[in-house]
Amino acid sequence: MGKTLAAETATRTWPAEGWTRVPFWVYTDPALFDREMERFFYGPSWNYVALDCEVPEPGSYKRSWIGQRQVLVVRHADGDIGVLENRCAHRGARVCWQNKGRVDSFTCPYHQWNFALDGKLQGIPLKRGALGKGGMPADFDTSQHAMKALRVHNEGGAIFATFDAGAPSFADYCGPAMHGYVRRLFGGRALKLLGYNRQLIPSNWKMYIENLKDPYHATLLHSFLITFGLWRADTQSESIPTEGGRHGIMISRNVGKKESDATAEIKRFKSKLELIDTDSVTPMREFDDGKVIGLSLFPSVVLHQQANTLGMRHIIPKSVDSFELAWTYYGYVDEDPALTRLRLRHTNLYGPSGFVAMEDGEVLVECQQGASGYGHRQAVLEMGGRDTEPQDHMVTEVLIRAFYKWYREEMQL
Amino acid sequence: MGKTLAAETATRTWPAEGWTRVPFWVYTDPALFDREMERFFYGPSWNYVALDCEVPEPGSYKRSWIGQRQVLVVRHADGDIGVLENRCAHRGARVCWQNKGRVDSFTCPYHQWNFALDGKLQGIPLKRGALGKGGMPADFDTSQHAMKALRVHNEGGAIFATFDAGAPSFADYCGPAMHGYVRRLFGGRALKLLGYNRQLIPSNWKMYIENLKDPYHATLLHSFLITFGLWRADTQSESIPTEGGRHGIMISRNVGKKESDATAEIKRFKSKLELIDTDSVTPMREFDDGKVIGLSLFPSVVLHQQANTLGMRHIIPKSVDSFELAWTYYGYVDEDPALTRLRLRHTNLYGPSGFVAMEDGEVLVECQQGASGYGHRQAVLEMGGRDTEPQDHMVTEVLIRAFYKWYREEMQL
Amino acid sequence: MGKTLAAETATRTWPAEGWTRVPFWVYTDPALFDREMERFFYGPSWNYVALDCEVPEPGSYKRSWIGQRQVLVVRHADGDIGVLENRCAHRGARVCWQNKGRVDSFTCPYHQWNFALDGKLQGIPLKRGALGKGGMPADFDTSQHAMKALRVHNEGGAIFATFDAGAPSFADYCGPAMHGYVRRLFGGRALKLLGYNRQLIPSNWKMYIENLKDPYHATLLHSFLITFGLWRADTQSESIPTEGGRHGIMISRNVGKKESDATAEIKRFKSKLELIDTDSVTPMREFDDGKVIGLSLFPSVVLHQQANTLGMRHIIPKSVDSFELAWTYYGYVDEDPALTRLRLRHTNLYGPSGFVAMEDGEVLVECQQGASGYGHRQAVLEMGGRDTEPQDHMVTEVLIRAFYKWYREEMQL
Amino acid sequence: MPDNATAPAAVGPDAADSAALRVELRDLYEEIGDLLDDDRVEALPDYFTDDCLYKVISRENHDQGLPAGTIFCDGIGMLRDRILAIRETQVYEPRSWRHFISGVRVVAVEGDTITARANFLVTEAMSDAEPTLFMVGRYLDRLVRRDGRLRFRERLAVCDNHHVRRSLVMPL
Amino acid sequence: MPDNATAPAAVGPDAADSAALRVELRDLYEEIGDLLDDDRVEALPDYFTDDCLYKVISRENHDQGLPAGTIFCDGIGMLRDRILAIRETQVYEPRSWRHFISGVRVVAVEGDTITARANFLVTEAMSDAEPTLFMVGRYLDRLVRRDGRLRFRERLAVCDNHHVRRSLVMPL
Amino acid sequence: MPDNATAPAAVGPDAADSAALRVELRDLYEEIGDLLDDDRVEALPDYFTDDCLYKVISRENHDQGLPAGTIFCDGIGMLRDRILAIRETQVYEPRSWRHFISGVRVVAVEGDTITARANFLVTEAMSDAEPTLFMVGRYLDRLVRRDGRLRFRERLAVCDNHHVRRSLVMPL
Ligand code: FES
Ligand code: FES
Ligand code: FES
Ligand SMILES: [Fe+3]
Ligand SMILES: [Fe+3]
Ligand SMILES: [Fe+3]
Repeated sequence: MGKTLAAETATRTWPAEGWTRVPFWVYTDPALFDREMERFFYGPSWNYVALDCEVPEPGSYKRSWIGQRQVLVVRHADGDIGVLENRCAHRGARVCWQNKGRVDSFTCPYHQWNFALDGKLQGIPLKRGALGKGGMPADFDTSQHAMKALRVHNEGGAIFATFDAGAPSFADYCGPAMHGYVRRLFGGRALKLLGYNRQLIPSNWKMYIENLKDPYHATLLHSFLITFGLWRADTQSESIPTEGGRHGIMISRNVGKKESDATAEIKRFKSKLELIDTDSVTPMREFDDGKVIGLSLFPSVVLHQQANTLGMRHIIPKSVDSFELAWTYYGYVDEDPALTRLRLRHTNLYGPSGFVAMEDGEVLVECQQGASGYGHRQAVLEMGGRDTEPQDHMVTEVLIRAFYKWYREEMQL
Repeated sequence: MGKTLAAETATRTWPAEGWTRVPFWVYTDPALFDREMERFFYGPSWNYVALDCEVPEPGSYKRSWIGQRQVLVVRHADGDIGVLENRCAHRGARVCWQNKGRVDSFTCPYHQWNFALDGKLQGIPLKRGALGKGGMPADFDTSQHAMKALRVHNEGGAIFATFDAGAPSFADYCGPAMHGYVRRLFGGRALKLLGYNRQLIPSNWKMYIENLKDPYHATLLHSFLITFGLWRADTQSESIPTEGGRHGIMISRNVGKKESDATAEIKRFKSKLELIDTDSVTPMREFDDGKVIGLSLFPSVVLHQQANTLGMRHIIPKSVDSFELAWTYYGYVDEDPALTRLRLRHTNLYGPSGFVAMEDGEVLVECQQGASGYGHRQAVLEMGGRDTEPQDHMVTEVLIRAFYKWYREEMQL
Repeated sequence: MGKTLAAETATRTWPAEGWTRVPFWVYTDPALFDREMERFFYGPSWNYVALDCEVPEPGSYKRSWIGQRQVLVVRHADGDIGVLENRCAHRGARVCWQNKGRVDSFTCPYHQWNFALDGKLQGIPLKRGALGKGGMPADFDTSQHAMKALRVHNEGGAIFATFDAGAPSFADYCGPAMHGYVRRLFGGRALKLLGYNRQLIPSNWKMYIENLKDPYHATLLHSFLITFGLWRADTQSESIPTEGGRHGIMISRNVGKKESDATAEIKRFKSKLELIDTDSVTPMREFDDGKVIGLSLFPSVVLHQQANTLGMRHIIPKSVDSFELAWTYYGYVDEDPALTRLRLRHTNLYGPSGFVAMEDGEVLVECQQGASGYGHRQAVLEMGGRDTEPQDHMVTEVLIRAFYKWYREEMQL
Repeated sequence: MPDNATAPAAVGPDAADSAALRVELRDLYEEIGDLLDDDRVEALPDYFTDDCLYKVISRENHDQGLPAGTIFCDGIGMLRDRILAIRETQVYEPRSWRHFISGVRVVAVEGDTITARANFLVTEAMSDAEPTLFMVGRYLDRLVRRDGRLRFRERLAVCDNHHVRRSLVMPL
Repeated sequence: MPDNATAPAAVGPDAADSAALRVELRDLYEEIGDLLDDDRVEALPDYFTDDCLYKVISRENHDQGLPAGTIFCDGIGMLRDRILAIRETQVYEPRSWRHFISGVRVVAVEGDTITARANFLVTEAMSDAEPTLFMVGRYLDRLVRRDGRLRFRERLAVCDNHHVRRSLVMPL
Repeated sequence: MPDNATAPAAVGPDAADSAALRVELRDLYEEIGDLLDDDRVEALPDYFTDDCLYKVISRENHDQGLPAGTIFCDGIGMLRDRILAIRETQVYEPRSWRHFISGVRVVAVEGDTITARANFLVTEAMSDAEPTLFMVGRYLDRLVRRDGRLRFRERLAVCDNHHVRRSLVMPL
């Protein structure tokens, strides 16, 4: 537990060096966390909530999260997808108690108020009382008591929502570069759901944001990636902060196992390591540009395409020092079954047992533990220089610098 | 965890509609919870602590709770019952480490200071030192160092206590209507203890207060009650707020299984459901008025008489988002054993597995979860109109409205 | 959880009686706890961290704690011992993930920055980039990015550290009386590690400080000690507060089983109790002065010598209502194996199952529970009078009075 | 206080505690745990005699000799009614349970009645949360052989839990 | 929904569930738990057939029929590769696990294939913390006899856990 | 590091691990768990030889070869004295324990000495709280047969717990 706000605000001064430093109290202050929820998750941001293939039929729903608020993603009768606050307009009970299902309408268990799929209040039992007594006032206006609906954007099957009526369009929120890469994955092909993985990681959610803006660590930490050439410093790469640092794009290529000058500096490259089942690290070529990609679409999702696995990594902050990371793996309905088979095999890279992701989970926890008690210390972000411009390589922390430049402005720190 | 007080007090404005709305931050703000403990549980309220049959002999004691403070309920040598803070006058250790027992006096385990059953300090080991050295100052006045005793009221075997010397009499605190109904159950017949049930419900304690001021939900949610006619909208009923809304009285009748106009609107009425053992839902007539009753005696207890079960539901807040609900089932010493047998069978309605109470526990948790992250939203209380006057039916939320009218004044919100 | 600071600071007034009273909010206020960490553990105090025999060889390290900060105790190549913050100078990950080990240098797992045993940054992978791109700025000064080292003092094998450059010397911090008794145990003989015990005690850490400044309880509570004459009121004893109350020294003698005038007042003396294996309570004479001793060296350690067991009790606060108590048992390399055997057997007095220490753990928890909800009450400290001068007996609370006199000044309460 | 009235004397390596019976009981206990974990609670009453007493009861009530239980089924009708009520009337959030049984012991064999006991540990997982340690305690049982199968005449699930977290939806 | 496709009919006191087979399976399950607890995961593949399917999978994926797993080994090569990868490439904080197995049951014997299941509860203790209730669930297995020993053709460790706390380092 | 010095070679389907002995040991382990759960700790020493070593020891001490334990009884006298001390001298809040034992294994049989091990999970419930996962670990044992009964010459209860929450009142 961090200190109380009252005790700490006095000492909340960002280091003089600016965005090349990050004070560790950004990971430990509960009051700051609350402000992040308000400004980012509940403010003018577009939050990832689901893939449309998870709610295939009219009436199909799925519970999801935006920050600490639970929402319902629902397929309407017309095929469109809506997002509702999962709470009753009467006395606030969660209306929907299952993670997924299909219904004709929603009935709240407490007093059985009934809501249409779009949230409209359409039934109140005993509205006119019983035995001629009681019931709702004659002037009770049901149209004012719907379940609250959010603004929704469906980008080729990836569903986003915002609580803020004043948020810009999804395209503007992404900006052209990010939007283009999102559409590269969600370009209109029907999606096929392959499954989920979920982790509860006891670290601040921003450490995960940083991890996915840090191509430098990947070429050093992830022995499995490095050894089998799935991500390596000596590969054509790009590190592109966008929208003033809010989002980040990492690009590289799968190049296979080989030694080079760089591997001499990368201790965790294991030249002797040989697999029995080499399919696991031998992707089938899928995208013409030959790229593998990690997109950090602030604040709630990372989209990855690595080897043949495609995934949405939904970031669900739980408290200042923990977040849920929900992985959704998908493919395309019209794809070669052999590709689907490889996608499944390549999921071994990710999730709580993934050859890559497990290490990320482990280091994030160690970073949070390192922050605990040491809020007065600072991280140093000077790899790849001190500026915040896009770079055409991965030996850099530019994405993180750009992010904290933007974060300070938004958070007024 | 809610926000810190400093972060939230600025936004603590009750909705303009007044008592027909409840802002959800009343269930999630830890600072408000602390204020509730001070003003209600530790202030000029009478708190339920035990039944006298739980401490049958001189020296019998039982540990109980008032809010977050543990107390000891003790039978004195003269048969009267006292209530003490369960903490040593020396350095504050809990004096009594068992839930129940019988003693001649209390000895604190730490330094063995000894206290009479009424809390008086009567022994300090090595008070005069050892080998002529040490010990207490000669002027140490043991009469100033008793275990603290509370004011106690014994209403026909139901024991209440208050920390506040300025609290009104128990009768005045109840007011005539509530007092009358309490005496209907505790009219002087000797009590027989049948047992306990205890639940830890992860919701704000006031949600339970509301649940027991909400006859409307009972006729809709509780399929078992409705189907077997133990509580139904189409039955002669009353909903009576008392003492400005502080307490609440719900009255209805057991009418047995039958269909009616109302059951058509009550989806959870199950006309086809038949039990094998019908004793379970066939009460023996016990009270001449034919009523079944739920009394919400603020802040710490609900008294129920339903079918043939009699129970005290002790509300013990643990934190802003959890409370213990301790059920004590009782009968009368002089009653027909066949009635006792039915009481035991009818306890299946209550407790964590009760056909009625289990559903209440479930919806309360869903309400608390619905409040989480959504403190800025509001509940709507317009069933049965918008006023706070007694009503002669159950299709109403008048008891809750009256309660929040009173609560706002007491809490200065 | 206590109240927030904002809610409570208004009521933080020490009782008028002064140091003969302790208000219970000192054990329950999280903001006060934070202040204690800053002023004591991270301020100008010397904190116990390890024994040198735990890190026997160059490169041997051990993780330890000062308050809520984890540190590394490391043996350098020259045999000296250093203490480092266990966090990476780059982005703050814990560098060392094992409790103990031996290394040539430290490599942080995240990006494999490499640090010398004294913390100096000596390697940054891809410092000059890859394929001619990226890497650290040319002017990046590695000498400014070492793992932070603490000031260290090695007192005959007992290792102490401080975060504060302005702290006095260890000798001055102890003062002559305490320093003398520390040197009585750590006088230069090589130490032999016998093992650890660790408890998590759900009470405020100061309750343990008090417990070890409270010889009065020991002669009343600890039946095993009393009965077998290991600690008794009717024995030549001393209770010496030092350095204005910061530290405390308790001295007594092992006198064996016998009855006396005092045992009549000590109910927990069990004259009939006989052991089968009397070695367990029959110490071999070891120190010429015949004393057994408990040293409370504020804030982080109690040193004990009782029967033939020698131990360091490391106090590691975890939150306002819990602390870890880490016991390290040791002997001397050159001692008689028969003495070592007795040391091991006498460890049954201590740790979470110890015949003495188990009772202390139990009463401490009961004191914390007694404080919960009762922060407005006060402990009374008048045994042995009301002053704070050294006393030549154990029927006294003088050490605790002196401590709170000093504490109030330091904490400005 | 040792559990089961006849326990202290009969416990220990004793002729009554035949290895075969213990094996049979272990299988029986695990079979019941399995059907409860597998959402087939309808099969539970088949393991009871018509005049059975089935209670889930706290150690608090049990040790004080108080008769009320958390689940109180006095006869097979009440047990079947309870299952019907769970299925047909109750509203609750979906969750999973797992039973872990250890230490099955024959306490006594007297006439046709076998007195037995075992420890249970039941985990509960809500559909969106991790499993938790839910209910822990001891079965105190009396069984008789009917139609070649062992059936419970009395089963007390005595729970160490001072309180139940949220709700106890299913029999233990 | 009951687990294992063939389960409901075959469960209960049934000829298929021979006592000897159940004993053999219990020993096998505990042997595997023991080798995992004892840091000898290299021995695990020896209990599988070459064409095995080994998955750790959440109840969420399993109940929805979604193929992805937390650990997904389609063939013994992938299982051996995983163990190699854990040993040679992975960075993780040291910890200890303990397996508790209960309710081993034979669900069906069809031809040479034995369908079986059991509950597992695995605790995890970091080197500087208390053990926690880590993973709880049910093994759903298909075994065949090869060279006189039972081997898994399919082992699904279906976890009640909605999420994994931190990381699942080792197979279950 | 695998536990028990002689373990790695002897583990696995081995003649030493006779089915009958394993059954006997399981019964013995559960019998001891039962007597501890049932507040009959006085019976514990009867399962030990006169020259026994009984220790409850953390994995931390055990793995580093450090001799100190949490409970250290070097000979049956110390074991009996400890029980006497618990009963006659110790002040502690009342609580209940339940033992869950899994994975009982014979590691080796050499001469008259049986080396065995098993996992334990012990829950603790204070009289006013829910049960908690208290101590988890592994018994590492050496037994000999005396007067026809197996007795422990050495029992180490090696706990995964880095620390004990509050107090360990009773032997494990
Ligand atoms: S809270 Fe939903 S209907 Fe009342
Ligand atoms: S605290 Fe009770 S006697 Fe000292
Ligand atoms: S955090 Fe240690 S090397 Fe980057
Ligand atoms: Fe990574
Ligand atoms: Fe209800
Ligand atoms: Fe003590």
